[in-house]
Amino acid sequence: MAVEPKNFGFGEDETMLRDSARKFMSDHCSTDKLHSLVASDYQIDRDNLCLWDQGLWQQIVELGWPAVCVPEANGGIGMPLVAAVALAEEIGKAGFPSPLLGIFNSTFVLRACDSAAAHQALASIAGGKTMTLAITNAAGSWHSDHTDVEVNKDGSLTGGAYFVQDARKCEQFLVSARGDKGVGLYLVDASASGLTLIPDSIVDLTRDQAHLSFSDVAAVEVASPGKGSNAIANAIPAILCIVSADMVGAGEWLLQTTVEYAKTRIQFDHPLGFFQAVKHPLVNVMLQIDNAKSLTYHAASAFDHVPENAERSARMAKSEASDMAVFSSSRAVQFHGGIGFTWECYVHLFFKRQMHNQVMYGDAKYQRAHLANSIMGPAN
Amino acid sequence: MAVEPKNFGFGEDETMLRDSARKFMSDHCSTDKLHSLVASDYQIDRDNLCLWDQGLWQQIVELGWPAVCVPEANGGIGMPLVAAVALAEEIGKAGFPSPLLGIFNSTFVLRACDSAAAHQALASIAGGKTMTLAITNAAGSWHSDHTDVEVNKDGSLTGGAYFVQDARKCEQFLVSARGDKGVGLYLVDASASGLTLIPDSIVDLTRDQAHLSFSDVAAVEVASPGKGSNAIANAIPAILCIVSADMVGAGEWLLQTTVEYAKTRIQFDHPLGFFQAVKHPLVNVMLQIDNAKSLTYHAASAFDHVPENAERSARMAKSEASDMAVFSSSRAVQFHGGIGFTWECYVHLFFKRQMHNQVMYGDAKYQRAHLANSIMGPAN
Amino acid sequence: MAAADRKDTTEQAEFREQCQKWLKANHPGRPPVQLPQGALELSDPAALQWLQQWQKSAYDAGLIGCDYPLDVGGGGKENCQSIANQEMQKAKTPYLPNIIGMGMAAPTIFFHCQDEVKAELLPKLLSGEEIWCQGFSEPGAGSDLANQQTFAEKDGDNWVINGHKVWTSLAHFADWMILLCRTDKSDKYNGLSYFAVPIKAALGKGVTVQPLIKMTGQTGFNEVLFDNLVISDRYRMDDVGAGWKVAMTTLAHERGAGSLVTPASGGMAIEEESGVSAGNIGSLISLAKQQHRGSGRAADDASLRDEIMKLMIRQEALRQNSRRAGVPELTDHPMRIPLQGKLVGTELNQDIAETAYRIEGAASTLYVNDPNAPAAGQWPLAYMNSFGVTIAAGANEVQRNILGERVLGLAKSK
Amino acid sequence: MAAADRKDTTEQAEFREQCQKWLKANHPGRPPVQLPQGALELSDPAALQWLQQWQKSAYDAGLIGCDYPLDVGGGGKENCQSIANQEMQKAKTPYLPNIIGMGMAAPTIFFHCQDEVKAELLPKLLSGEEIWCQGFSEPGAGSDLANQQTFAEKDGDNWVINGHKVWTSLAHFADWMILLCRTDKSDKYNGLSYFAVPIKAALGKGVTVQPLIKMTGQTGFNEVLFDNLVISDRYRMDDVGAGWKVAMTTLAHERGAGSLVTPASGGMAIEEESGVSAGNIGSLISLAKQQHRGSGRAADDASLRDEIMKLMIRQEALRQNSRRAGVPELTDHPMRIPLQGKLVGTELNQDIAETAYRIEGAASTLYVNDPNAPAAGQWPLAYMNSFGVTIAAGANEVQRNILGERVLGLAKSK
Repeated sequence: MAVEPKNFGFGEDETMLRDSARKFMSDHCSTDKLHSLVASDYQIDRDNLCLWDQGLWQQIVELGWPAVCVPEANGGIGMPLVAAVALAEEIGKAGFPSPLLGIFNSTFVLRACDSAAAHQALASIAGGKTMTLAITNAAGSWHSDHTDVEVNKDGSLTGGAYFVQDARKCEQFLVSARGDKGVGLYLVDASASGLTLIPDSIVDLTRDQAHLSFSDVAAVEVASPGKGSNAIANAIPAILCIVSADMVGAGEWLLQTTVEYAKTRIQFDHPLGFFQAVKHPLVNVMLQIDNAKSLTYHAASAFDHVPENAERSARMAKSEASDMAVFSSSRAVQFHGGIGFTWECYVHLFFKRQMHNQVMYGDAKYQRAHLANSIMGPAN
Repeated sequence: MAVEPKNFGFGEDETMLRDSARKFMSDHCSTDKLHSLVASDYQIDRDNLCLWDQGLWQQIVELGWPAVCVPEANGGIGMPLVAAVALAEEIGKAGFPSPLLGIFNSTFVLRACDSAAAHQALASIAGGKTMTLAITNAAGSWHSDHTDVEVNKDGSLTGGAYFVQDARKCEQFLVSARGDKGVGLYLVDASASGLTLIPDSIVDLTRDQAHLSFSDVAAVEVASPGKGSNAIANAIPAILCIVSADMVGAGEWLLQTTVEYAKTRIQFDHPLGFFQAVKHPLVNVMLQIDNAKSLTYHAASAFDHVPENAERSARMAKSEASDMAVFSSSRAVQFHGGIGFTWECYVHLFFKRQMHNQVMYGDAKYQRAHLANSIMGPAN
Repeated sequence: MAAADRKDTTEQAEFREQCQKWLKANHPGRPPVQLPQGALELSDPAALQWLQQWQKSAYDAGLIGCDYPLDVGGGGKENCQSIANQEMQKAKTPYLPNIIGMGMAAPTIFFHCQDEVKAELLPKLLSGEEIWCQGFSEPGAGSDLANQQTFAEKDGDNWVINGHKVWTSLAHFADWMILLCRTDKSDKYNGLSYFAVPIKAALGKGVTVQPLIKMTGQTGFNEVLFDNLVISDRYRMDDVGAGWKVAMTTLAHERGAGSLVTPASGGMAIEEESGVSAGNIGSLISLAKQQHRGSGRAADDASLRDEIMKLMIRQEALRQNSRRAGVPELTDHPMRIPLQGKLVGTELNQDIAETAYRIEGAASTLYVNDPNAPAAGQWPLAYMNSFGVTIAAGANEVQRNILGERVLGLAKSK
Repeated sequence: MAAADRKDTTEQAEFREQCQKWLKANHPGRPPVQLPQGALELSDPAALQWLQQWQKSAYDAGLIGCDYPLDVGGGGKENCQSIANQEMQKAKTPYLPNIIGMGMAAPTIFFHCQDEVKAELLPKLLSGEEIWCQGFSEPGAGSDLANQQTFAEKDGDNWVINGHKVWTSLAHFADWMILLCRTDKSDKYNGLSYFAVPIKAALGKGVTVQPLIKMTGQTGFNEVLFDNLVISDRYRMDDVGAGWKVAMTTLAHERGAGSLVTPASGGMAIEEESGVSAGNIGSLISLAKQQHRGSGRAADDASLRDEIMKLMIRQEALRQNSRRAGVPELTDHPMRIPLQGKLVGTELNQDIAETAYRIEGAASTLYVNDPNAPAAGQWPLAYMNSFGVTIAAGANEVQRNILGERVLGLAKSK
């Protein structure tokens, strides 16, 4: 029987990668810089721009982060999911706008396809190409079998894909589409003719999101109809781990920032943190972050070592991380008081990222409903 | 359109009744006395005795409390439900072991029967006879249509009734039983032949509970088969109000007792209540008690004046009161610290009564499921 | 009506009829411009002007300020404001714009100003011609209100004011500000004094008003800077050093616990399309019936249903608590319910808006100007705005202290 | 096994094999009498005796105290106790009875007693021949541990002790007590000293042990009264006045945050029929499948399912947190996870037991000796008992202070 390593698979390589990412982020992506990049225009009806630091992204590509989980056979680094989780946590802690998470998600879906075209797509990621998933329908369903895109007779795609993450930062889309034998997966070039990208106007300033309209768009099949939904389902635990890790990182930023504020802000002749009405909820935030973090590492480690346990563990992680995302962001604003409610205070950047994250791929309650079905059996 | 009075129907008579009950309880039913009455033997395997003060009960009968909601035509006082609610609240605050709540519940079921036999039964209540409901099956279902008792051809009863409250304090049982046309209601004498009362061994020391076994037991029909379940359903809002009022009273005892302790107990050079980790939860207990209290008065007032709104309002009241019962009792033990965990501290009496109350006639979640069906429509 | 009015006095019953008659004939109809959800969010001068006209006409008809004496511009009646409020709500009128003036400034002026100042200020306040704002909060004085640093120095018959106020709603329109500030640096509580300050007249001459941007991207609050502003001593309220006592009058009325009932109209639906307003559980349920979740609708999810019912019960409890607060026989401590209102109401609204995220799912990412956002993106907006009120006017942590100390009698935490 | 053992040193690997071999041959089997859920609840002398035999045999085999030096009765190994613990758990052995002795007294003795006293006390402690209890709590010193009133007065080479200890688990069986008490009334923290006290020998001669009754109706805790008890100075631990420091050694080990790993066996199912134990979510789920609710089973109620899954997630998180605590690279602050354990574990168990009420419905009213009680009435019992641990050893409110202050670095609340 396969077992997970005690250290969740965080060997020397993974720890070194995590530490170098942490240093890179603190050197290059201060919250100061982030705020001036994405929040310089506060107006609600500002132009819907995709604000990110492409120069920095090029450095990241050169560091090889997008390729960490691409198999060595496809030119990647071939590290386990925990490596991506470690990076996602640092990305979340910096609130960094980038296509990295979409690339990781795509990587794990492609790894589950195991077709020549999928291997080629993985190789393109290793080569520095950006990619994101377009697998959600207009109703926002997270079911691997739900899509509003159809495969035409000639293999081209028609329809719509929604809630596509970091779409404007990506050169390729990995699209789920219904053929006659079920849902397949297709690679589409962002510049393909017949493809229209309509940016969504979203709350989160550190992301971009869009919906895609397909009209006879040329596509490369990476999983044939019927096999695509399986590939997505197999990758779902990895996807849940990655978004959970982002929330863990962002949660830690919110906790540490609020703790610092609670140490310095004086009210009623004491630092805020003296008051148990502040101290105890902050401790509860910490407890939830630790839960979410350990569950995420556990789920990633299960995905790498005991895949049959991965889905349950990942749904547990996403449930806890989502609840934590809501709680950590709400307490950060509340305890920053008036200033926390302003645009100039950086808290809102992470507040919005957390609220975005917590619904992605199913909120806490959604995950628990799945878990209950798996653990308790379906309800009569 | 009927409307509720601003004061919930608490007119002079009701307020006077409430004040006199409050005085009676504080004169005659101190918690000291209660504890020596019901908690003198701590051992789990003590004899299962029915411990109550029958002398005091006779005084209460003479004060006319059991008859408050019996119609004047049946020799009662003919007051509205809020009067019974006011008394139930004082009973709860004293944790008083008595058959009063069962009598009130029976009164409202009988009032909904409107048969000659029901009127006679009401008259017997007005005359001082004790009565309780025996309308719950072995599975503990709260549905008015569920019973494990059958009506025999000759009108006698066979089967079992469960979770009968204060059974050993009562001279008569109002029993729901299934006949050929549905569920009817039957009055059974506690001394009837063929009736066996098996006392349950329960946690709550201020109550007794039993199940009844019927074997061809003679019974008087007060609602014919098919009409009984309607009568129960019509009385359910009143029953929910009465148990909620008991919880409100017990909650207030727990709050006030814990507040007093928090004022005097010194830890870390301050009274406990100085610490927000104690103060704020106690405030939350108070908020919940106020919610439960106002919702209960509202539901009772609706029952008396706008009956079509009574069920919704009563389910809201029971939901809030049940949640409050759990929270108020848990915080009382926790904040009393070590001493609160002992038998000698009176808190456990009310803790146990609250936990008993909160499940009776459906816990908070059960009430909300009903409410959702009524307000949002059934789930698909 | 019948039963609800049973307890009206003769004066109240007559007045109620008069209100009903006038409202029937004089409801202002729909506004020509879009209104925000509440007066504190007003930013369009045209919207303000239209609402000021409505307040003026209701004032002229005797529906506003009716419990104030005649000589300060009131109606000289007794216990009639609540009647007028009930009737204005029933008639689904627009809200009144001078909300801080009526709810906080007016009772404070009435109880603490000299008679001629009352007669000068109150008529135009009640009529809505002059808008008022409140200068309590400062960067270093949030929930710790007594920590005021804005300083007023005596200079003959005048005072010279320097300092920095924040979170001043409506300051961008306001003629006047009620100002709490320090006049003695050696005593935290007894070193405070309280003034009425004519700020509009001094814009650019000692007073600067600039907007603060909320996390939502909206403006609404302001900061107000005082740079050697000179005002007359006649606008001081009560004694020098009595500012804390005066502020308690303001706060008691803000919490609905003062002796004067605040004029309040409202009830007109604002956002007819989305129906979103904090506290609107009906629209939450409609949303749940529209939004997809799993393989059904959000409204089919039993666990979400449970959550929505919890919110509805809390909302009904709030309503029934305020009903019970009006029946002295049914409350043990007169402040027990009134002091809960702000705490309970603001947390409920926050939780309602937060629940909308679970109902909207992926679509909760969409903001107000996205054409596909459910309920026009108002729910994420409402959620963020809900923090404004759980923080403001004494953060809810402080509200719990107040309840624990004043109502339960527990030891002071500070 | 394979991967879990990958990191064993050679010594550890050998020792593990030795443990496995011995346990296979020497598992004590099922007890002849019923055991309570944990050692602290022991009341039947026959049960104690059987467990003492088990501890003695495991001690003789080298599985207990193996990390203590040979000269104090230990095994003289390094980092082997955790190996023995793992193997004993895997072998589903009974628990060890001398739990306070091993977890709290032994490391305190080891770090703070004179060498000859260590050699006198530790062998019989580790072997379980002498049972230990702890005298920290007093009526006036609950969570505020430093507020000790029990007083020890110097009398030549002896100390005379007077006072009143409460909540002393196992005192009715104990040979020894670790005692924190006051030796100087003028200094709260520096006026404390710490002793090992031979209480059984002094029963009726200066020491009285009487049971305290829990709200459940069970005994288990005791109060211990000292009336001019005389003990030798040799049993003082560390300096006079150093009691607070010594107590910190005890508490650190109690919280699993000390340098010595506490011997621990266990894993044997106790209540095979009901399967109820705080923390057993599996049995909660079985219960939900058996109990009726509405027109279906409790297990069909989506909202209850959600609640049960929340508990299961918390339980898994607790497990994964303690796994992560063993990987230094994955924790920022070494005490961040260890200091959470008591708080999180006890609240989880309380919430699990509370959820059982909702599953059992009306039947939750039935207590342990009712033949119809679901799960033999163990759930209401477990719920009430859960408060023992959310209160004991520093109420959970104090645990949150500790985390906020020591880990997050927030200002002290006291």
